[in-house]
Amino acid sequence: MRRAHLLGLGFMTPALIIVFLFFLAPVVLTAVFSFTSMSSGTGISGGAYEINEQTLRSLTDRGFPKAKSEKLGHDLYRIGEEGLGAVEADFGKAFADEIRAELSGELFEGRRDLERELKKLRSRPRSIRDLKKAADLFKRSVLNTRFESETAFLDGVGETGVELTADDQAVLVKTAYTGWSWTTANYELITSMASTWRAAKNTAFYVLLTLSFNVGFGLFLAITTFYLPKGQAAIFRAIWILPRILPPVLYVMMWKWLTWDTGFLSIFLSNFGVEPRNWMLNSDINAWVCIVLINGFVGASLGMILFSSALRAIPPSMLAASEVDGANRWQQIRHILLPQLQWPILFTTSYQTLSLLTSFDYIYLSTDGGPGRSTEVWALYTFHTALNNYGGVLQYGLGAALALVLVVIGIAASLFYLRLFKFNELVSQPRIEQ
Amino acid sequence: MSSNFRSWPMTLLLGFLSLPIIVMMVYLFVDTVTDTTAGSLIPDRFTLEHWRFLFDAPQAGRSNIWSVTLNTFIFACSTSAIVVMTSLTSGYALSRLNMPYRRLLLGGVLTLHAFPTVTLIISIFLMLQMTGLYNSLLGVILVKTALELPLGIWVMKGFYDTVPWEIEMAGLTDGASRFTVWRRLVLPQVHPGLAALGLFSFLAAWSEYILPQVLAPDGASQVLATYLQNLIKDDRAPDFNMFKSVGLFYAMPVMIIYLIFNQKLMNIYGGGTKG
Amino acid sequence: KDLTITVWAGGTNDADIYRLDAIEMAADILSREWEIRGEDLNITVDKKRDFAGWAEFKQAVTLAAESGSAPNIVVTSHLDIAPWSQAGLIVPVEDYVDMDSWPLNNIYDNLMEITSYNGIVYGLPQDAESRPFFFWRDTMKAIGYSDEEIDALPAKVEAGEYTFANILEDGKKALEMELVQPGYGFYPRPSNGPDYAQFYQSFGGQLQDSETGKLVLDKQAMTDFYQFFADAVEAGLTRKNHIGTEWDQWYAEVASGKAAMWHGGTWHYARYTGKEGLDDFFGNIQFSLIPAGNENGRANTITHPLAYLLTAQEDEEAIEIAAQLIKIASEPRINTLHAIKSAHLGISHEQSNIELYANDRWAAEATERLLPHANAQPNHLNYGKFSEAMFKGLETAWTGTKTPAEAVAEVEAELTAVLGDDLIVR
Amino acid sequence: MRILLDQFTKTFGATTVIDKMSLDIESGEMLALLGPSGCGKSTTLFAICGIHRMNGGRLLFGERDVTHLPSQMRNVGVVFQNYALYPHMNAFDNIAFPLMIRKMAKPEIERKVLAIAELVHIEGLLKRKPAQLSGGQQQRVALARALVREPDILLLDEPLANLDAKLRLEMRSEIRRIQQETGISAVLVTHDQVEAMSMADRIAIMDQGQIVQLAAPKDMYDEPVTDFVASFLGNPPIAFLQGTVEGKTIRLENSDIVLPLDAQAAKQGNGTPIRIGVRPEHFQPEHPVKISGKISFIEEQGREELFDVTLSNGMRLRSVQANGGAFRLGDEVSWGLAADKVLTFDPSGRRI
Amino acid sequence: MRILLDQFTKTFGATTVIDKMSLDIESGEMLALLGPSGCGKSTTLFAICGIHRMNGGRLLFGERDVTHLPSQMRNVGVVFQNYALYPHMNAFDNIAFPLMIRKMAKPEIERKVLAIAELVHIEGLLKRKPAQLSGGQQQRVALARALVREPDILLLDEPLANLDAKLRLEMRSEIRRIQQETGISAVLVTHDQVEAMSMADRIAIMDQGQIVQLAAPKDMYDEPVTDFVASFLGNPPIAFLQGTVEGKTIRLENSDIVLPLDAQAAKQGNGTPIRIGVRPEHFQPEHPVKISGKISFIEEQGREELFDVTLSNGMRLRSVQANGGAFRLGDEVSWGLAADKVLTFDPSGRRI
Ligand SMILES: Nc1ncnc2c1ncn2[C@@H]1O[C@H](COP(=O)(O)OP(=O)(O)OP(=O)(O)O)[C@@H](O)[C@H]1O
Ligand SMILES: Nc1ncnc2c1ncn2[C@@H]1O[C@H](COP(=O)(O)OP(=O)(O)OP(=O)(O)O)[C@@H](O)[C@H]1O
Ligand SMILES: [Mg+2]
Ligand SMILES: [Mg+2]
Repeated sequence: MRRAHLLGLGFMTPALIIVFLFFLAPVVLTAVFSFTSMSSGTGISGGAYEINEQTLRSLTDRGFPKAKSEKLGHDLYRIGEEGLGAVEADFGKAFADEIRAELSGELFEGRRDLERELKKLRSRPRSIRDLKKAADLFKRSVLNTRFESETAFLDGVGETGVELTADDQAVLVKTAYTGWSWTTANYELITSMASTWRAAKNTAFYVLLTLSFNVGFGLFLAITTFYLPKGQAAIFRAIWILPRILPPVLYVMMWKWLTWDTGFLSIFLSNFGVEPRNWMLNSDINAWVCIVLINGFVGASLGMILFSSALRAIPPSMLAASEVDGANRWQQIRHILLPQLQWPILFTTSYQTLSLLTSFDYIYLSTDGGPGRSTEVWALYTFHTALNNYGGVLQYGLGAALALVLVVIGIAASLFYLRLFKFNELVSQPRIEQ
Repeated sequence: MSSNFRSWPMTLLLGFLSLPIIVMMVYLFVDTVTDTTAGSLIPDRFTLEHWRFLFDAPQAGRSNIWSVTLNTFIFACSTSAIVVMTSLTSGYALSRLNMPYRRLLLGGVLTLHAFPTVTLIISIFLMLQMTGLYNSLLGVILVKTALELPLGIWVMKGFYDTVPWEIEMAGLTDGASRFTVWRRLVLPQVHPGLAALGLFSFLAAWSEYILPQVLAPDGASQVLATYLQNLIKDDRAPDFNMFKSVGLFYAMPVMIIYLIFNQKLMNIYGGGTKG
Repeated sequence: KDLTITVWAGGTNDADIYRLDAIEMAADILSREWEIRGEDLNITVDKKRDFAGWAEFKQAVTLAAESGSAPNIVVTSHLDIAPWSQAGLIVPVEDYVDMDSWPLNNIYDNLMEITSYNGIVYGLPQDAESRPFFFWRDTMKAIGYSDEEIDALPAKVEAGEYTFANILEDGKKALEMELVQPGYGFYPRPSNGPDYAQFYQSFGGQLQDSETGKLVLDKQAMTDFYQFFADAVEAGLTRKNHIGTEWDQWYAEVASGKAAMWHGGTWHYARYTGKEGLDDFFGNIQFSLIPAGNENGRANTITHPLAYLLTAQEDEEAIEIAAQLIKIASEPRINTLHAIKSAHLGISHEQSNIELYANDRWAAEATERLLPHANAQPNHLNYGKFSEAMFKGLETAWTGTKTPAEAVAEVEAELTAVLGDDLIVR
Repeated sequence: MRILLDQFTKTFGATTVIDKMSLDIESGEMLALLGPSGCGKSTTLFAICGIHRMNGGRLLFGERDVTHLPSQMRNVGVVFQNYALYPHMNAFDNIAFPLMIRKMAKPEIERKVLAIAELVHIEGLLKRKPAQLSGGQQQRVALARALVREPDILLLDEPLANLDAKLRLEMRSEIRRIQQETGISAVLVTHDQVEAMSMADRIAIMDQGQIVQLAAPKDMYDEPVTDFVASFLGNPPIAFLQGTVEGKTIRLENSDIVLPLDAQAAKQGNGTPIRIGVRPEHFQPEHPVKISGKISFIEEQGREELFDVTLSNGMRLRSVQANGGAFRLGDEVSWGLAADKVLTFDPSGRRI
Repeated sequence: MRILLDQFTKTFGATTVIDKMSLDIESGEMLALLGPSGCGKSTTLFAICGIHRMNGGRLLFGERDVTHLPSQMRNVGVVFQNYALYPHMNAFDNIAFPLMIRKMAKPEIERKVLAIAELVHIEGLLKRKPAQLSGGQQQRVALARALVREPDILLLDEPLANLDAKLRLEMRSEIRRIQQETGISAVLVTHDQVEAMSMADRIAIMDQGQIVQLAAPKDMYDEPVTDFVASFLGNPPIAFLQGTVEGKTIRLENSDIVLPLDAQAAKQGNGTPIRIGVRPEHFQPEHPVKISGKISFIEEQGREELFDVTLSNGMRLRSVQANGGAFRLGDEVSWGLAADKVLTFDPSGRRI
């Protein structure tokens, strides 16, 4: 390998590591997760095996023999030698002897009852926790016990004396497992749920509308400031770059201040007899207008920067030429400026399409999808599903599947744009051949 | 501009359209130091009490504004520094060096450039957890860096592309190695890009909300974005003017950067807009 | 011995600060106890409550627990017990404290029930509340109710004599007489919450099948429930786009009589009389159970207590001390501080013997009028999904996107898809 | 059409670039504006076509005062230095643009564009975009665009600056031919003296916003009014010798070399410092007034050779000879001046 | 030092730009590479200095094979077309850069830089940044930088392309002087024939990656091996006439005009189509072999005039005359050819 190769790869390494860790690996993980039933109920790292009331009911539903499940459902504590030996080892002979004397051979249904008996003993451990531990040593059932591994679980079940057929065992293990499992259900859900379709529709609507605003208004800003004297142009550009650089939280807060029913608009308009109202959330239409404006201003800033620099690159003599040729301002814009902006417009369009598809901060902070989910876009829907909802049940698996849809769309779109931008022409060969 | 067109109609129109932003900004300043009776737009007395939050001890269960500010600074500065340094080398490699898989890498950067990773946040959480960086500022910094990096690399590549090849060739024939050429001759030519990118990634990190909120909810690594948002969301919270004061405090560095480096910021795509 | 105990509380405002402070007080007591026993215990309580909302809080807890850095104690909805215990994020309280001892043995049994899952006590109730129905007295008077009739309303509601049909009727009257603006006849909560399960119950819906423990979708009840909202919108009582109204705005409006009828929570009392400046609560507002919807249902209210939960930790001793702390924090005196300050209801019998509590008219009346009829939402692994789906369905019917019947059909489809075996459709 | 610039003043902010300049261009004439970079040539052109507003003075086209008329209404055709073709339009559309702006009918436009395209010999290239055209072709498209709407006046701002030598030669004659055929008044801005001399009817030499001399090319070459003009015209450039008047002769500085002066110059008092300028073609072996020196530089230029001859006092004379074959670097030579062609200047640079 | 390119081949991807070209440059010689745009001049330079790797062939500096040596180790000084000065360093640092890279001691660097700065006359400008220097000054800084570390070889890639005519003239002699004083071998790439002829010891004319002719300037001008070379050199350019051999004469196409041929050309069989090339200085009123036509174009060039004479068959001849004063456009003239100087070419363009 040539020296420049090594230098090049060396130069790329930091970026490659970061991109690998926080982009590529997550993409792969997302793909994996999307085929699991992972949620905050199953945990991410894996589950345990446990039989409880809920499991017992499910077992019956799944055709597990009722007799056996009833047996498994008994929470039994028997004072026997085995337990006494353990108590003696852990808590001393005095306690063990006392238990032997008072309770030997007794059977308790549930730990609480045993605990109460133990509490009466004189040589009981002082800590309530130890008392409970001691009680546990007499446990002769598996109900409500968490086993970390399948074998431990089956051993435990075996000790209760419940005989299992292979079928029974399979059902039991499956039902008792609290962790996640592999499934394609997420994708079935996505296609079958009305809410995903609504999110998809919202997304299309949002992207289309905001994009048109971004590009249209960005163009408008770039062109108008282009015609203004230097000083004025600088001031307006400065004003319009603000939405992009102000922190979203603050920026959205200012919008809320503007649109809330006690906000600027309401107060201002009340002078003209308009009822105060929440201009942002008053209706779907208002919400959409706000969303589009909030995001649109931000996007227009970017458009303005890009378009302005493209306009600055137009040789002044070309403008002079068109004026000498008799073009008025509109004709100049139409025939000279706009055609020059073809590439920047295309670039902005593609870049913004993807950004709009996948980012949701501003919606999250402003309407959070409301009113009534009417502004909930796919990315936000994904976020809500996977990480952020009132019920607190975070469906990682479903969320991942939803995210993966976006990833796929994003990559497909990027590839399309790469072609559109004639990527091959962009990668010119280095002119130094070392 | 040319003498053939009048500019005042444009000025009027733009001025009118800019009103929302101007109004927001003006009131952002005014409201932090005044009180206004409900239902009125004209402040009726000057006060500094909305700024109490700077000095009062934080309420129980809330973070101290100064430590939050410090966190935000660390977050923004480190992100900016890492993004800039990484983009500086990667951008150069992609722009100028012969290396295997160059096309692939370049295409990859372009794809990522257009593809924010926010949607992958669950898996990112997992990566952080595996590396033990969840709930730490460092984790958020790295993730934010990864998010900003493609843009950074692309911008820097654009700037490198504008450096004349002849300068490098001259350097080589003058006896310098590729590395020396990069460090001594090429780097000084991409200053504008460096400044713009540094500022932009600083601002981006300074403003970031979702990542810290999800990836570092702990009070110890809270940043101003989450601090402010939590304040706003508190449904029995005090006055709006205090939010604005916190907001203004939060935006202060942004405004300062913006006032001083306005022109530099506009440079961000100076390296060429195609792609 | 030095120990840091971290407590996170969701959805907590300044008024609810005793959720955290109580732990600090408990820590003080506990270390004194140790001192007397001759041991040295120095507990630092690390309190955090600045979360943007419930969603963010739960997300933070879940992820932190996943990564092994969970706080020791979380104060959260009892509904989280099911999923979190299943995932092993939390441990049963009963494994660490003596449930027969003071003050635990004084806590209302039904609350204890609510913080249990699969028969195991996972958390200790932190507070209780209830979600009443409110009437604005002046408006009611203006449409023809006498003071006595208004005073008797709660009883009528309880007896099932005043139902949602009457609400529609009275709302329309108020509207016709222009006592309230359109959309302010009936002014419900603007976001999802347990409140909506109450309406479902009002129309005869049942949330969980007591036999099998499965969730229940009662299509008839659900349709009637949705229909009521569709009717309310139709009649102009309720705004079509009401959902998502800012809470600030909402509070200000109901506390100033802009709405004729609405529903809320017992803790609203603190807000109305506090920030919103409604000095004479009882003179202006009447409250009752949520009325019955029709003959199928009954008047009811839901209590949605928060609970102290213990998270799984490496350090057993830390869990144990945390358990001691929440136990001490459940002392009637300490809990009363929270109850009165935040206008919640008490958790134990003895609280009514504490002057602060007993002298508070609101606490006393609300406890008496509401708590006996209160039930809770089921601790079920998938109840969150059920609740979300139910509310989504309500939204579509409410906003007129779909008819109530269609909305219910969609809910049914979605719930069967998501819950499968765990659902009984009636 | 006649163009009259009367007391034209132009300022950019605080700096006055052109101060009360007057210029009168006759109908059908091609006038070349020649001058060093930054002297105000383009500024003058921009004022004539209305891109810049005038800060003072008047501009008349024929009898019409157009001082305050916007560009769009002046009917001036301009060919810009870099042609300023619209890169996104093909040649046809570029040429058609001024007509389209006037909302002329399609067939009419087509007819006119084809006619003008034929005139500048680009009939076959109309479908191409500017990027696909060579410099010379682009130049012709620009010319066609300027001519197509039959302007009253044609302005050319360094139209040949970007072309290589061969193409330049062709283009010169092409432009001149078209201008003469259409009989339009034209102003040609250039910094190339050969171009100015070969194309224009008259040349105006500008310096620092002022016209220094306005004359026909040959007159200007032979009779420059200042040393600035003399040094500006001629390739290889004129060589200057410094000296003082001694009777009817000039004694070169630091030397004994004495050269005869013409009558006019000889009128200066003895001891007056003066400069004489000798063009390379007037310093040849066969000329009468001999002067000796050493050949210090030889440059082969194909059909001719250029010699630098350094005199004993270090001054240099330049000579260009078609068949100088025999001379070598370092040779001592004694070549002659064509004394009657020598130009004399006073210390301020004015021609005597 | 002698430079030997042996069978040099260069391909870019699929296209072969230079195919097995050989070139031998003598020690101390300045060789000009002349050719149309895209013929491979820069490519050849880049191969010599090691910026491009060679796809075939060898490169020797003196006796040393440097084919695979990286740029950094070749010790070649290069002056690029746009000078490629380091814009962030002042002139001194620019010149000092190659020495600094070698970790030369500070005082030593200073001494060397000052010496070379003096050589190129920029002692006073060393503190300035490139942006504050004029084109000519930049050029000298670039030259100084290339020379300061005493390279074995100096490569100049169109070093004068960006300068205006006057400065160019000065710079030519300057570069030549320095090259001769330092006695370094140099390769000059240019597309300007005057530049090549005036500066170089020998000229190599390239076309499509091949060397067409390699000779001293005068020889090349007088004895071009192809019509391509003939047309490439000379300003105004040579004019070609098409015709067929008739005994010892050529009959021009579509006419009765018959001109004598030299012995060599006359050997071609009757009826063979050939072309003759006539340089403008060989078509003059006083030359013997008269040929008549009409003056179709006159261009005033200061000290000379250029005439186009169109013959009866439409072909054109060019003449340049110092004192052509009397002739007018449209005059019928009968001027003469210097028959012995006329060049004849076969149809493939080869010189006969
Ligand atoms: N917009 C402007 N603002 C300030 N000064 C200007 C402006 N345009 C031109 N100038 C100055 O006016 C003077 C004349 O400029 P102009 O372009 O007319 O020169 P020019 O003769 O065309 O030169 P060149 O041959 O270099 O094109 C120059 O000194 C230039 O710096
Ligand atoms: N990197 C490259 N990839 C492909 N083709 C190239 C590359 N560099 C040069 N060429 C081609 O090689 C040929 C020779 O190029 P070169 O730059 O040597 O020409 P040149 O003689 O210097 O021309 P000019 O006078 O225009 O500078 C040209 O046809 C050019 O298109
Ligand atoms: Mg100019
Ligand atoms: Mg080249």
